[in-house]
Amino acid sequence: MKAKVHITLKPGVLDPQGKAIAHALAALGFGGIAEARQGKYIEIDLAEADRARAQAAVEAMCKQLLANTVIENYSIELAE
Amino acid sequence: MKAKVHITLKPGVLDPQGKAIAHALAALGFGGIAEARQGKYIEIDLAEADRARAQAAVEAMCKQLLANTVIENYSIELAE
Amino acid sequence: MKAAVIVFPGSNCDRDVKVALDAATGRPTSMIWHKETELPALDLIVLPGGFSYGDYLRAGAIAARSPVMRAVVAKAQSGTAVLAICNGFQVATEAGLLPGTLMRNRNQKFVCKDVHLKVETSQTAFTARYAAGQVIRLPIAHADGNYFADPETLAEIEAEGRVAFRYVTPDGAPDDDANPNGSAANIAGVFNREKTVLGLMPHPERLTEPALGGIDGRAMFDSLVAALS
Amino acid sequence: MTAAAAIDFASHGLSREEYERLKATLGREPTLVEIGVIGALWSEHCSYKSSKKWLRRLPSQAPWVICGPGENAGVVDIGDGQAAVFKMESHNHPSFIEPYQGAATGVGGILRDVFTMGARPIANMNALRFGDPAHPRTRHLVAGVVAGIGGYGNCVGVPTVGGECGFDPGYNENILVNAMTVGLADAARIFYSAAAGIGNAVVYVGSKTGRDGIHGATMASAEFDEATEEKRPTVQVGDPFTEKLLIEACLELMASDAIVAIQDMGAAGLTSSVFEMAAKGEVGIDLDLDRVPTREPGMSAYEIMLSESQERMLMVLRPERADAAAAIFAKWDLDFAVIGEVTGSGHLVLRHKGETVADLPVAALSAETPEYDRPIRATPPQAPLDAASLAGGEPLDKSLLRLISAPELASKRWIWEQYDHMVMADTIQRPGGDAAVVRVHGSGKALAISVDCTPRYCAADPEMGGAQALAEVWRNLTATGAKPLAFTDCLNFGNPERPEIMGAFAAAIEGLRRAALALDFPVVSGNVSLYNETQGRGIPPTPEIGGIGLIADWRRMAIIAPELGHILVVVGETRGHLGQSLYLAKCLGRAEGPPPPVDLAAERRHGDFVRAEIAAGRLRSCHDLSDGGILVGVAEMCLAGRTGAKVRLPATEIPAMAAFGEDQGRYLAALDRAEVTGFLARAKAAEVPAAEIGKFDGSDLTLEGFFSISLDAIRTAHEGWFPGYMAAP
Ligand SMILES: Nc1ncnc2c1ncn2[C@@H]1O[C@H](COP(=O)(O)OP(=O)(O)O)[C@@H](O)[C@H]1O
Ligand SMILES: [Mg+2]
Repeated sequence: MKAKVHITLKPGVLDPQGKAIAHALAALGFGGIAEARQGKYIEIDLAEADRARAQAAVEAMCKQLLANTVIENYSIELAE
Repeated sequence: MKAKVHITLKPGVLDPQGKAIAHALAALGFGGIAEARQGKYIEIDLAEADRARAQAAVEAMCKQLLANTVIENYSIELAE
Repeated sequence: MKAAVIVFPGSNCDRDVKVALDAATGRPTSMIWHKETELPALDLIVLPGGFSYGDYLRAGAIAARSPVMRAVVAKAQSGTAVLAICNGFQVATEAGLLPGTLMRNRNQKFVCKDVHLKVETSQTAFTARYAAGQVIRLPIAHADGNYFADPETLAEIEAEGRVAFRYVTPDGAPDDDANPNGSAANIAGVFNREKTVLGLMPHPERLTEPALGGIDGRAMFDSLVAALS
Repeated sequence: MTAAAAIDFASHGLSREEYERLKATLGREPTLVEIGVIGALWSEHCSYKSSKKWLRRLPSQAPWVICGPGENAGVVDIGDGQAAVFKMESHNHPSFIEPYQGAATGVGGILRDVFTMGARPIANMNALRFGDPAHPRTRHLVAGVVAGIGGYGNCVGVPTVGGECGFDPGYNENILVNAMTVGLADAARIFYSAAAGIGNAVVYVGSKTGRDGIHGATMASAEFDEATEEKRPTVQVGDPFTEKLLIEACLELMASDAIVAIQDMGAAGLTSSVFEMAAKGEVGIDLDLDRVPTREPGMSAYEIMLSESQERMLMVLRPERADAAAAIFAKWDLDFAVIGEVTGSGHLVLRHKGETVADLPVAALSAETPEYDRPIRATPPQAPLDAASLAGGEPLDKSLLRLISAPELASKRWIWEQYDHMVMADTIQRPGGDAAVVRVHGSGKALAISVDCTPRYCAADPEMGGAQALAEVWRNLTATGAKPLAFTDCLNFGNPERPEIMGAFAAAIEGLRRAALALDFPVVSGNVSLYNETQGRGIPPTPEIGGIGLIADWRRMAIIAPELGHILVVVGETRGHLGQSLYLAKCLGRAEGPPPPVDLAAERRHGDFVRAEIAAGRLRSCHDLSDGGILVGVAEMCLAGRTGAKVRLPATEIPAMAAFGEDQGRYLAALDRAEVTGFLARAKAAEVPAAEIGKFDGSDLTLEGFFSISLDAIRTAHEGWFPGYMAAP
C-alpha cells in the first residue's frame, strides 16, 4: 500500500517560504499571483495491505512525526 | 484559479529527507515501511481564469523556478 | 586582480570574503547588489555564503534567477573566474554554472565545524598555492551540502579531474567517517570543465588568520591573486 | 466609542481591582480594544508588576555605562567611540509549546532589541534548561529548540558563540530558553524609543501583521494548565530572512538622521511599542489602524493591536526624511507604512474603520500601572554536610568519568555544531572554552561573553546562588583576560503569588546586588520570566546571568588549552566544599547542604590578579573552576590542549573534597616553568592563595596516589553522552 500525505500550514500561520516563492515568481515576470503557500508531500510505501489499518498507522505517523500539529494540518490518501 | 503543484525527486535521485523519515518512523516502532520520499506541495492563487493559459503559466513557473528539473519532476492540477 | 562579491538579500558571508580578498589583493573589493544587470570588467567574481532569499524553496534557487546572475553566467562563459562558496556553490549549481546539486545533509542537521580536505589538483588558478594531495583544514557551515550528481555526471567529473576538494580524515583517507554531509564520493568542491569556476562548501575565508584558528584558506586567495593579476 | 459589552476582563489578564483602576483612570467604561491594550500592558510580562520593586535594587551604574535598564537593551562604552549593546530575553512558554518556532522567534526578538538601539548584532548566546533526560518529552524539546536557535541565527548571519545547557526534572513541564544578543554600535549614535516632535510621522516597517500569537504576553504571565494547552494561541513563525533584511535596512537608515525614535514590536506587539514610545516621550500618538499592513483580510482593531507577528518595528521619522526612508525599505523589499503621527494630546488614540476604538491617557495610565509588594517567605537554610558521611565513595577515576559524562558536564558539541559560530569571521574563542570571544571588527579589541547560572545552588540558597551566578560569569570573563563590564539577566522563577517563590526571587536579587557591588559589575538590561510553573510545581529558581567583558588587546588573551610541559597552578583556596555539588548529586545521589559560599572580596582579589597576569602577557592558558571542581577542570584543560597531566591534590579531609569540591573564586593556570616562581610570588604579594599542583605531560591524566586514565577514555566519556542520548529513539 502506498500512502500519500500532504502537510500544509494551518490557515493564518505565516508561511515565509510561500511568501518568498510568490515574490520570486513576480520578479520573474509572472503576473496575477495573489498568494503561494508551500507544504510538504510525502509518499510512504507500507507493507500493510489492510486499508483501515494502514489509514490508522499513517494517522499515527502524522501525529507523532510527520506533521507539527501545532501549526500544520495533514491529509492522507491511500493507493494500492 | 488555484494551482496545486507537486514536486518530487526523480527516481534514482538520493532523498536524504525521505530516508531520514523512514528511519525515524522505524525508530518510533512503525513496522513494514519500505521507503519514504519527501517532495514539495505548492499552492498558487492565480488571477488567470482561463484554464489553458493558467496551465501554461504554471508549467513555465515550474520550469523556471519551482522545480530543479535536473533532479525533480513536477505535476500540476488546476482547481477553481 | 579586480574582484567583486555579489550580494544577494540574505548573503551573510559577503563581508567575510571581502576582508580576505582585500588582504590578499591589497585593494578594495567591490560589492555588487543582486539587482544590477551589468558587471564591470573583472578578474574574479565571488558568490558568497549565507542564506540568499532565506534559502526558501531550495538553497540557492531564487538567487540563481536574480537579475545579476544572467550577467555572472555570461561573464563565466567568457572565461571570468568565479569562486562560489557555500551558498554561492548552491547558487552556482542552480544557475547551471556547475554540475550536480546540493541536497540536505544526510543527518538533516546544520553542521558547523572544521573538516579536513584533500586538494585534488594544484593545476588551477584557485589551487596553485596548494600541493596536489595536500590535506588542509577548513570550516564548513551548512545544512544543504550533500553533493549529488547522477552517475554519468559523476564519472565525467572524475574523468576530467574536476573534483577540487574531497572530505578526508586528517591523514588523507576519503572514507565515510570523514564525510560530514553524505556527499557523493566525498566531494567538497568541483570545477567547471574549463576550471575557471570553482564551487565548494567549505569556507576558505574563515581561516585566513592565525587568530581565527588557522591560515589554510589563505592560499586560495593567494593563488587567485597570482594567477589573475 | 462603544464600551465593551460584557466585561470579561479576566480573559484579558486583568484582575477586578486592575479593571476598576482602569475604569477610574478613564472615568468611563473602557472599550474592548482598551481592555485588550491595558490587559497586555499590565500583564506581568510587560509591566514587571511583581518584580519591579526588587529590580530597582540592582546597581546599574558605572562610568562606562551609557544606557542602563529601561531601554530595549543596555549599552556600555568600550572605548574608541564604540559601544557594546546587549540584552538577554526568555522565550520559555512558546518554546515548550512549539520548540522550533518558539526558540527561533526568541532569537529573532532579542536580535531586534539590540539592532533597535543602532547596533549591528555580532554575537548570540543561549542558556537552555530542559527536564530530566529520561522524561519522554525532553529529547524532542532539545532537538527542536537547538534546531530553532540555529535555524534563525544561522540564517541571519550572526554567530551563536556560546551558551549553556542543563537538565533537571524541575524543568520537565517548563523548559527555559533564554537568548542573548551582543551588538556593536557607534557610542555617539545610539537610538532610543522616546517619541518626540509633534506632527512627526509614526512609521511601521517590516513584515505584515497577522493573527499570530495574539495574547502572547498574557500567556507568558499565567501558569500552564490543561486549559492553556487547549486554547493555544496561534504560534508565531519566525522569518529569519526578513529579519536579516530588516537589520540591514534599519542600519542603513540609521546612518542618516531620519530616525527620531525607534522601537521593536515584541511582546504585546504594536500595543506595547506604541504605548512605550508615547510614554517615554511624554507625547500623544494617533494611529490609523486601517493603514497597518495586514496579512489577512478582516482583522479587527483588537487583533491588529495585540498581534505578535514577528520582524516588525515602529519608528518616529522626521517628515522630510520619510521619502528617503521609504526608498531604503523598498530596496530591501520590506513593508513601510506611515500609520500615524505624534500629537500633543498626551493620549494614545486608535482609529479603525472611521471609528475611534481607543483613547487612552498615556501618562495617567503609566502612573497607574500596578506594582505589587507580594508577600515573601525565606528559603529555609540547609544543614551543613557531615563530612564523615562522605567517606568511602567509589574510586576517584570512576567518579571523574561519571561527572565528565553527566548531562550537566558532558560536551555540548552536539548543540554548538548546529550553530554557525564563525560567521562574521571574528570569533577567536569558539564554543567549548570558558567565555566566547569575538573581536571588535577591524580593531585590536575583543569582547568576552558568558552566560551562567547554577540552579541547584539557587534552590538551596537563592541569595548565595544569585551571588554565585554573577561571580561565575565574572570569573569566566576574567579567565580569558577580559575586564568584566556589565551584565544582563533573565530571572526565571515560578508563580510570584506564592510567598516562597517571591522570597527566593527577592533573595536572588539580594545576592546579585551584593555581588554586583563587590565586583563593580552593574546590570544594564534584563528580563523577568515568572509563572514558570505547572500544576503548582515551579522550576528551580534560575537567575540566568549574561555578562560581557572587554579584552583590550586580543593578542593577549588566555585560552583554556595548556601547552605540553606547562606547570599547573591552582589559584584560590581549596577547602573541599561538597554541599550541593555535582559530585554529591551524581556520585552519591544526594542533594544536600548549603551551596559553596562566595567570598566576594576574595573573588575580586583573585580575579583581578589573574587578569593582570594575562594582560601582562605572562599567562596564556587559564580556566576557571566551577561544577566538578579541580579534577574536572584539569580534565577539560587536557582535552582542549590534547595533552595529559600529572596532578596531586591539595590536602583535604577526604580526597573527594579536594578532587571535586566546588569552592568558589578559583582558577587553574597553566604556566611556562620559568614563570612559576614569579607568578607564585606575585600571588602571595596580592594575598591570593596559589599552589603548584602538577604538570601537563604525556597522554594520560594521572592523579598521584590514585589513578591514571588515558585522555582517550576521558574524551570518549565526555563527547559520547550527548550524541548517544539524542540518537536513542
Ligand atoms: N531582571 C532585570 N534586570 C535588569 N533590567 C531588567 C530586568 N528585567 C527587565 N529589565 C529591563 O526592563 C526593560 C523592559 O524589559 P522588556 O519588557 O523585557 O523589554 P523589551 O520589551 O524591549 O523586550 C528593559 O530595559 C529591560 O532591560
Ligand atoms: Mg524591545
